[in-house]
Amino acid sequence: MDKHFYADLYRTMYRIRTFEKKIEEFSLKGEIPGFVHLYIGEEAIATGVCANLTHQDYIQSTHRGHGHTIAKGAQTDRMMAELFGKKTGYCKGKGGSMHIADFSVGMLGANGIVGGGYTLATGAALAEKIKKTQNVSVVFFGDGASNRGTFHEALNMAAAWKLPVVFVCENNEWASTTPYQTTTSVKDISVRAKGYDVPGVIVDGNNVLEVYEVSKEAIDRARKGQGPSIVEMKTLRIKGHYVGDPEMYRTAEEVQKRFRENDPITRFEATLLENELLSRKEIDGIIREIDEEIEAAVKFALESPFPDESELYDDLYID
Amino acid sequence: MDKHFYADLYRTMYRIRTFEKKIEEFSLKGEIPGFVHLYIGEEAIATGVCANLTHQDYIQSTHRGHGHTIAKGAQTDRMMAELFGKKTGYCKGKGGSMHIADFSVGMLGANGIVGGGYTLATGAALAEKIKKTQNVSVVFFGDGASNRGTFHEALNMAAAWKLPVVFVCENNEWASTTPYQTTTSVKDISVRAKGYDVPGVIVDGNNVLEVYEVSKEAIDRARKGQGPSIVEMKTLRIKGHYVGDPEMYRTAEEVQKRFRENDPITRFEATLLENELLSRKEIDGIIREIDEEIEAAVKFALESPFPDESELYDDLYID
Amino acid sequence: MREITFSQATLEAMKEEMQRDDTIFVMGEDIARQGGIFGQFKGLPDDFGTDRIIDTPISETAIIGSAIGAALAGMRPVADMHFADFMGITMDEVFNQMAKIRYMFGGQTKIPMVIRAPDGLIRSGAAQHSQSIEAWFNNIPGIKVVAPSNPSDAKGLLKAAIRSDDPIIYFENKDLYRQSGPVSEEEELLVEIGKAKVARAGTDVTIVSYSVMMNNALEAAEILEKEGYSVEVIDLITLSPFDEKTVIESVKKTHRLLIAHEAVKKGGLGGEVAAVVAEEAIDYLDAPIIRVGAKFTPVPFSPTLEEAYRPKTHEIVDGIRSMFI
Amino acid sequence: MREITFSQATLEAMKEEMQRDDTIFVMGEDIARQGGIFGQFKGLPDDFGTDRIIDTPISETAIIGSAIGAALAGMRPVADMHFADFMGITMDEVFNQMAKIRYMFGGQTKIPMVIRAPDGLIRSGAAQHSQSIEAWFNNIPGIKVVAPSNPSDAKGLLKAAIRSDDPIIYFENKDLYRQSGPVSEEEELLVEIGKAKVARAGTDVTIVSYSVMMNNALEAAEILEKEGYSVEVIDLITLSPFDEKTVIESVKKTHRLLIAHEAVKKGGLGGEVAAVVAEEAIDYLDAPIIRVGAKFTPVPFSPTLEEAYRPKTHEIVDGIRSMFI
Ligand SMILES: Cc1ncc(C[n+]2csc(CCOP(=O)(O)OP(=O)(O)O)c2C)c(N)n1
Ligand SMILES: Cc1ncc(C[n+]2csc(CCOP(=O)(O)OP(=O)(O)O)c2C)c(N)n1
Ligand SMILES: [Mg+2]
Ligand SMILES: [Mg+2]
Repeated sequence: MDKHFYADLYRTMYRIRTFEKKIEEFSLKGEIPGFVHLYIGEEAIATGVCANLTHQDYIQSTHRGHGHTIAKGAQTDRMMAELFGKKTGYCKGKGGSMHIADFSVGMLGANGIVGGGYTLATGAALAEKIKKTQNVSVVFFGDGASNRGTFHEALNMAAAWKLPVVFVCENNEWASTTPYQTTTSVKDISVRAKGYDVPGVIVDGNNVLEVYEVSKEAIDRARKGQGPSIVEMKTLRIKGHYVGDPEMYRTAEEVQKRFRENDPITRFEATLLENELLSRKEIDGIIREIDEEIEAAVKFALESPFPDESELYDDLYID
Repeated sequence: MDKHFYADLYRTMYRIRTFEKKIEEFSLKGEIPGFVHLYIGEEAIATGVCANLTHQDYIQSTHRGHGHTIAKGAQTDRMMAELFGKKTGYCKGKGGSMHIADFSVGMLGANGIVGGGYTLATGAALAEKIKKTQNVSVVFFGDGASNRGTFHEALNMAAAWKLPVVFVCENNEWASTTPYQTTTSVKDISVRAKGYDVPGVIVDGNNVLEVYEVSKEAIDRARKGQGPSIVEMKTLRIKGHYVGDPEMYRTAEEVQKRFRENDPITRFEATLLENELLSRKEIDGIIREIDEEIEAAVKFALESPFPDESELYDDLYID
Repeated sequence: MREITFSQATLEAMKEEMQRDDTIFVMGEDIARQGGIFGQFKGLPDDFGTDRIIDTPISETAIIGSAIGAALAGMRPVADMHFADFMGITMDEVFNQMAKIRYMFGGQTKIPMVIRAPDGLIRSGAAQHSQSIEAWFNNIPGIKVVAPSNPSDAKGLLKAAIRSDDPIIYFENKDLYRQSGPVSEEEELLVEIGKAKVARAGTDVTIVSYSVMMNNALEAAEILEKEGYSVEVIDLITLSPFDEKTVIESVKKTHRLLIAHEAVKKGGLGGEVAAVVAEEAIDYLDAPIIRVGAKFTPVPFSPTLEEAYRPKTHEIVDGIRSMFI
Repeated sequence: MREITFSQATLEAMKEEMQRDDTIFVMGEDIARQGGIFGQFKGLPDDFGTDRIIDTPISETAIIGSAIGAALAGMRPVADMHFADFMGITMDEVFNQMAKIRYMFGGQTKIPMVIRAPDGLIRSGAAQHSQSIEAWFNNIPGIKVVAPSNPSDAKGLLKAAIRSDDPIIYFENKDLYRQSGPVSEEEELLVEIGKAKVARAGTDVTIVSYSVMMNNALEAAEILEKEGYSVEVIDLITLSPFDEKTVIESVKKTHRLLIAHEAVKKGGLGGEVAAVVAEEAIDYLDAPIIRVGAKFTPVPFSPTLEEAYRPKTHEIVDGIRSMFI
């Protein structure tokens, strides 16, 4: 792996973090409308997984989808504009945080329906199989989402037909206010792989290199026509479920402590420096670059117009 | 086990077989309206499982539900009347074959929706848990039904909360025209138990004593508050999917051959005689008794009136 | 009379009924630890324990299906849907099981359960968290559908729904939760299911509405009153099967009808109300029937578009004015 | 012209379109080995292989969801629902994904897919295998809903649906499959989506109908013709959004309207048709609007009750007669 590889991983993670911090700030100020779910603390997952994908590959995302969208290659200015509800956003302001998508890079959409993405990703994989390409499709899902029936229907279909789709579980221990273990019959979501005769593996989801390596295996397997896998990323939801969540169901100290010890960006930075993969200067360069990019994205969003009422009926039907 | 136990098992299996043959006859003649799915060849399953249940326990059945209904203790005359669409039937003619039920014996209903019963059975089990009784609930389901999302949602909920419900899979190798292995990612449905951290066992579904013993363990476990299990009964669908199925997707000879070798009633009869558990005479007595019962049931059904048009709105709302 | 919020009113209803009858329990996502996204279950676990206030997995088919099964086993479950938008997931359980079990089994059993479904627009909730889908259920025999428009009815109607032996869908509008209003402290505050209410009497025109749109209907009536029109406003309360008699009687008196709801106009409940009147009382009508409802698009995210989508008071006012030209 | 059955007509449509465009594929339960429960897919695997005619697991959410996903990846999927009754299972995929994806993503993509849904009464199919549920979808923007009433339209409409870039639900009535009728052999037999057809011209009264109930409508028209009434019969063909213009123009001419469908009357599509006319053309009406539809109960099993439930030709005839008293 060369410098660019590491720099790209770092850049993506830091881009997500910086984007999310801005979103949090403007959301708390009430300038971003609607529900916003932040990806802070889980950046290594989207980054490491998507580093294995091209724009011809697909991802299906969740309600917590900004990180996936960025990692798949979307531009932060058009994303920011979308979140502000502006006409220049990816969805012309019709989608917002829970419905952001960039089809030009194979990002098939965030989804406000928890567990809504499994079957769609499976269908995209089916399409690629019928078309006989090597493209794959990845579906991100939470621990909570793993209890939706769509998980079962999609994974069984994908496994029975050996479709090129990878199921990436972001086990952040919480589903909204509910600790996943109180509603989920297994500790490791990945053991569910056994019920479909597919591989299921556990990954430290806060270690971007491990995420990259292990998801690479699953993705390569899919590309080779060997079917789906479950890759379970162990992580923790650092922020409230949504911006503004009073989080009365857990203690902030505990969460902050674990975050300090296990921030995926801090950890990666340490690895980079320790192993002399990137220099401090190089890292600072990236930080500067991204800070500027995100500032520009905010400016773009703020200066963009809201959609006009006359656009209401646009994009409803084609024919 | 005393004589009565064996006699009861034999009686139930033979009652189901005789009932089904009559149904087939009248259905082919066009005298029984609607879709009819026969349980011939699978009698050992309902019989062996329900021998562990009281009328305070519940079962949820399928589209192929006559056997379950009989095994749970319903009367064949009122069943027959229901299948003929008569007013004296269990459902006053409103339900028919796919919607037969006898709540007085804990038979909560056949179901025209494949996989529709899992969550209902789980709910009945939840109720018993809240009420702190020892009653259990059993859901029968096919190999084909095992791919419905409701399987996953119900079993996870039942396992997470240790509800007293047993999942009995009737793996008869076929889901309508489709061999289950072409659409199901695992050979043994029971391995799916691993994804919920519950026991999953395989049983020779054409051996009524084995069915009884193994389902007893699962049912006792549920009664003791230790949660759900999957019990997979291996069997074969002998008849067409429904009465009138041209069965163009498989060869009748192969099926008949396997049936001859593995008819659960013939096998049980041999066991009974070999081990001197019942005498030939005793068996013949049961046969005579049941033949008469079913003739009487047919007579009852034929002589009963159809519901009157004026009953259309009955039983829609209570308040 | 004391004033409490709509949300508190539903909370009181739950408490009183759960105290009265221990076969009642509630289940849904994030209701126990958090008390519901809108505070509508707050504190219930303290009174009734987590055996009766149950946080479920994200498994909507199991939530509704197991509520049905529990009802079959003698309980009176209340199932919370989190957002009405998620009811699509459970439609099979709702329309093929819950609605039909009693009927198709010939009355052998009953399904005394309530589905609570928070619906309607909420500031930029967007396409999947803002919908009003009540119209689907009008075509489904075997269910009753209700929707209160104020705190007092919210309480009385929820109590009545819980006591009913029929399966009931209780749509509660998300924007109404914070709204306050007088609610009697009388324990037997019950709103009759199946009966509409004349919320404001008038003689020149009838507005039929329900849920959050009642605010607009009453506001429109005020505005029109000042212009000299006497407006009768009917709150349907029960949406399916709805109280045809009260609507028809009103129209026979006023000779004019406007129906307003927040749901999409096309294919909405307004069509059914209009059709009943066009069948039963067309000769009494002195003007076209007018329907006011949301535009025929998914709910857009951006505030400007959401505002364009939303049905508004002035549409009611303009509609009625046009009837008198 | 040669006569073929409705079922064969759909088969021809599939064949011709699949030959023309290799991004089209079909999936559903029991369609490849068996050819569909009504023979509507018979022989297709011989022509197109089991890569394009796919037997699925009993996983309705995955069938519809993966069709949507495949559409996003550039295919034109046709998903068979086996029985329309099972669409409840997939409602979330249908209304929260299929209907909204193009709109909520700002037109970035399209969903050129067709859901084929066999509906309607079939001899004692009972509560869960007999339903007509089209009314639900009228309130859902982003989908188009069509339903042919004869073999020729079955073919032309299915071809048009497959070619459309919008997501379409194609309801095909189970009782119509065996019905024969003339079907042109012209390859470009296409029925325009969004447009109703005057199936029979008349001047005294308009019947609006669709799907299997068109048989009753035309039969009623014959009967009434003999009594001296000139009956115009409109076949909606597209049920959502339906062709309001053709309906309104007809009513403006005939001054009388009856709507007939096999679905439950209450909350049915007839309400929407009636409401549009009551809004747009009430002054032209010389009689109450009448709706004919099934009774407000789940579909009962027993033949006597099923017959009582079913809407009948004589109800149309009697309804129209009553308009002239
Ligand atoms: C079908 C559905 N049910 C419920 C919700 C409400 N909801 C939104 S996010 C969420 C928790 C999701 O938890 P998880 O899948 O673990 O993802 P995380 O938020 O932890 O990333 C819930 C219950 C929803 N949006 N969709
Ligand atoms: C939800 C649903 N999908 C499809 C069907 C149609 N259908 C009825 S029975 C059946 C096959 C069921 O197979 P299995 O579960 O193995 O039960 P078996 O018939 O073998 O007893 C199918 C596809 C249905 N009734 N319900
Ligand atoms: Mg989580
Ligand atoms: Mg089977």
